[in-house]
Amino acid sequence: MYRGREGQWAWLLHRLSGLAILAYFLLHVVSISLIMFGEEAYMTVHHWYDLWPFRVGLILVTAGVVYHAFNGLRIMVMDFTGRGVAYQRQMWYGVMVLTLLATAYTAWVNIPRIVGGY
Amino acid sequence: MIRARTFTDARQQSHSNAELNWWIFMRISGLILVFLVLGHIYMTFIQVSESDATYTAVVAKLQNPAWKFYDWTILALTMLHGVNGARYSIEDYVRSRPNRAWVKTIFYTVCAVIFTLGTVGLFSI
Amino acid sequence: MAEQHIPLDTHTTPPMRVNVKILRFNPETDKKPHWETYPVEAQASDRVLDVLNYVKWYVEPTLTFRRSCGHGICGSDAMMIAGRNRLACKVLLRDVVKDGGTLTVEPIRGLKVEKDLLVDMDPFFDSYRAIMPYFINESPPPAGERLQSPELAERMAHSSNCILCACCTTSCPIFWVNGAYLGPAAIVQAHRFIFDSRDEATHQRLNIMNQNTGVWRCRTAYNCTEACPRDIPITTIIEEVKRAVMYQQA
Amino acid sequence: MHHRFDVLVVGAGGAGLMAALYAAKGGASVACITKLYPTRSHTGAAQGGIGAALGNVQEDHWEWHMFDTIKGGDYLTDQDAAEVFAKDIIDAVYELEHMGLPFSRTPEGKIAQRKFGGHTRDFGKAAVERSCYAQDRTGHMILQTLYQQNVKEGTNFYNEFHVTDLIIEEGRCRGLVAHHYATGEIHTFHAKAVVLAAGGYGRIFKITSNALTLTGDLMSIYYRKGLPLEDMEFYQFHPTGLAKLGILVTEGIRGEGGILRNADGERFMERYAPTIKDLAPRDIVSRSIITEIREGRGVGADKDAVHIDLTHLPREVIEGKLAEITDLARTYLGQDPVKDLVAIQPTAHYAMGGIPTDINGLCLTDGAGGSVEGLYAAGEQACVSLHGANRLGTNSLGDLIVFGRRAGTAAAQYARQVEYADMPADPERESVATLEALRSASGKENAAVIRRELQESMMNNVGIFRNGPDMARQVEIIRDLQDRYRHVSVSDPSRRYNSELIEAMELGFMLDCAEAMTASALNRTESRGAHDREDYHERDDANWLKHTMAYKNLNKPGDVLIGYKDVALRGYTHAFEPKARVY
Repeated sequence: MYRGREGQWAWLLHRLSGLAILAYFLLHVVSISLIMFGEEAYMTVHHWYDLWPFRVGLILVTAGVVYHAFNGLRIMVMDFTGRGVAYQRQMWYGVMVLTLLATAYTAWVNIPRIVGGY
Repeated sequence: MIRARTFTDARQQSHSNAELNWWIFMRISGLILVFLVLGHIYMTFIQVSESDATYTAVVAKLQNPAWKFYDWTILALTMLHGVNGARYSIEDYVRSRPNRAWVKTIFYTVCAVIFTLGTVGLFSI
Repeated sequence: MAEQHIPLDTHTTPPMRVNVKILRFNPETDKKPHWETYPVEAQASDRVLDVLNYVKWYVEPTLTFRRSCGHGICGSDAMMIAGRNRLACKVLLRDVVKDGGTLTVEPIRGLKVEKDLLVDMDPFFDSYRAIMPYFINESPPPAGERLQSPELAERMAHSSNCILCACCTTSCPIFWVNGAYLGPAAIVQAHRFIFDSRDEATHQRLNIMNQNTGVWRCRTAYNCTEACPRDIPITTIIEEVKRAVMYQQA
Repeated sequence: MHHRFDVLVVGAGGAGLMAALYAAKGGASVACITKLYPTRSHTGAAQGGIGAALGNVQEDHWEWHMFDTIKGGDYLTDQDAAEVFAKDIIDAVYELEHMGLPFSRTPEGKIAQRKFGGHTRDFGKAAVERSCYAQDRTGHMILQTLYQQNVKEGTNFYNEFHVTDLIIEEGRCRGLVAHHYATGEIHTFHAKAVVLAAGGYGRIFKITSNALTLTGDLMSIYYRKGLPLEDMEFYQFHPTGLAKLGILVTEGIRGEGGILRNADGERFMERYAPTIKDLAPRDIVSRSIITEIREGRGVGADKDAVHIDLTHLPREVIEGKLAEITDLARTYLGQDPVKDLVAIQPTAHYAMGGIPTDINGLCLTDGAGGSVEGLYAAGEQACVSLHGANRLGTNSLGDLIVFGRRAGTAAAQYARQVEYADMPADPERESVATLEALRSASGKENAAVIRRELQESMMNNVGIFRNGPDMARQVEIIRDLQDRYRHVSVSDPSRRYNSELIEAMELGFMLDCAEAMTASALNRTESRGAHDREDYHERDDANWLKHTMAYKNLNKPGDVLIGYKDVALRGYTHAFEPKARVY
């Protein structure tokens, strides 16, 4: 394992979250597009989403999206301003804080629903 | 092989701005998607429960052309952004040219099919 | 025969005991690299290079690595020390290991290991050559120097500082998996000419940087910047080149 | 493996790259053979600058530079070489600039210049800004720039090839033999002309600013053929090496205003060189430092160093113009020049002597004008003799550029005029024999131990202050080490990248250089420039205004024959009478 610092982990997480989001997104598009085959097909698949692993997974997807979004903004600041590179580390910690907050909020909203079963 | 070993190789390979354009596209599309996707997630998953996205609710929402456009923009931009991002990964990790070619072909095909499916689904309502 | 144990440096504080764990590989006998550990007594202020030399000279003469100047200017002894790329002559023992601890030393990554800590540098220098690493100005020079303001000279102060040690390129996660990327070092070298007000081949160099193997492969992982023993702000430099390519094409 | 090129250059430092570049520009097919990778050469360690009378900052003339060089060399400098040098270097510096070298600049955009030890205006009146610099990494920039130009010219590089033998027959050099580090194979290189530019041999000393690879290989190979080495007794100790490590601290640090202080905080150079104080030539400053240390005014745990004080300089100067050395002091000593005094001590630095050459780099075989056809030398390896008994700071980089260029040009010119001379039937025979002898030696001696004993004894007995009895003892020590060297064992049997074999071979070269140096130093019963004898304290122009030529006695191992060569006391247009050397 190369002992890289923040930048390496920021890059790795960005790449992994991106690939994960893409995988989720492709599934999501497939499942939504079942809508054209009528209500029954759509709802059959859609009910799976009520299963708790999917609900928890959705929280993780949210976390991934939030990280990818904010780290993407960090990358843009780095790319288009000279100053951004100098503060990349601080910005990454900012991204992590935002990600954690957003994930916590999502979890806080969704966990009662998961536990409550609706 | 994309390897430039001499200046001549490099020059031969540098005739297009494709990589530059993609690089810019990733940033612009990313910036737009930040708002669109976070909005989408908030509206469909956080504000309401995912289980509320019933057939009726989705169909009702998509009757509105504005939402149709909103969702299709997400679909198209995410598709391009995501597929290009995955292409970066493939080019980084799949080193042999033949392997890279068929991995890319399969991947692009799958994505194109799904994109078509999504578009048709969106506009068939 | 001289004494078996020769402390590296005996003049100040009591020595520290360190286990030096080296990833070794002999192409003539080994199929794969393997770890070997050598207990060493040394001063905290010794360089890692001193420790390697000690092992080579008095314990295991077959240990092979490159070294020359011994103070971070020639760039021969780039290796992965305690998990990071550094020059063995520019790292003091006290900064990477505690008394009684273990210090790992491995070859730099992404280049073929030829023997022990020594790697094949040719692909690295090939990338260097690909960026036209030489000053180009075909107009006849004046009798004296070509004038250049201190401010313009300052623009290349960082990139001209590169010693081609390969610490940056071989710390790049993209270069590890795909040697087709020219790598940070080659981009730094290109920057030195692109931002030289006297050079006339800016356009050609930006074209090279604009290809698939050039700057766009940089994913800003910052390992290069962290690894550079000359403190060159490499990522900043690569970003400057990216912007220069963008503005040129705009 | 057999190769053939018009011109071969051995060494890829400043002199070698310059020679290769000019040989290529002269239309020759050129190969550069280096035991490292090209940008690894020790030219890169030179920090301060390259002296040339451009007059960008202050009025300056090449005649002043010529005078300073001769006076700095304690009048042992060949004045024709000094004149050619002082004139040529101006043009050569502009040429480096035209090759893209990123010099520091004056506000008007010209090449910036600063003061340096021994460089004066108006024949010694006051210090002058003559050193053209690129921050404090001038050597690094020169090395990079010249390598870049060679890439442009398409020079063939043979990296990590150790030259093991020169092929000289019937007074003509026909090529050379080299060991390929990567494969262990012996390659022969057939050539019309060969330029030797493989650098110095500072590693024979314990404390040195020299790279681990500077082991005098080519000097020794030349010397083993019964050919002379000139002025080997003159070895420069740079006054400011980082304490214990010997890593070079540029003289530019004093050029920018740094002050040497002893344990009492006294600016002791005021006593030794009242006019130019800390900017006196290196030999004088080194001796002053050692005198202070001997008289108990040293600093540090062992009281064997003195301080260099920069704390009165602005932070921008220290971190800008002296960035390199600031970094070194912080890295290795944990001392920050901005607020701390940095501990320094003299360090073995530069060989004034070497392979004798004429003004075009042609290698000489005696003091009477004999030469080896087709063999040239330049840089620290060579003795033109530009530096005489002591080199001035910045003149080493100047030497590389001016005489590297002349040697390359002369080699290409010679190559155009002649056909290839035949190689002997088995040119590699001796090299193979030497290497096989090392590989198969059955002895128990460890090369590293012998090397360490050589380095320590040379430091003690043939260091900054010398005397007859110590040096006579050193002659015996070297003989003893040479005997033990014959029993060195190489335990690594591998062919590929056998660094143990290479180090053992290099030790043999180092022993030869030490032998020639000690014999030359013992023979010269006077003090001149860097050669300072406690038992012969005065300069003796009546008997010793001549160059030493040391020959290996091929009939008696360990014995050195001494000859002499006249000093050129006139240049082409100027001549400077030897005078007492005070600053």
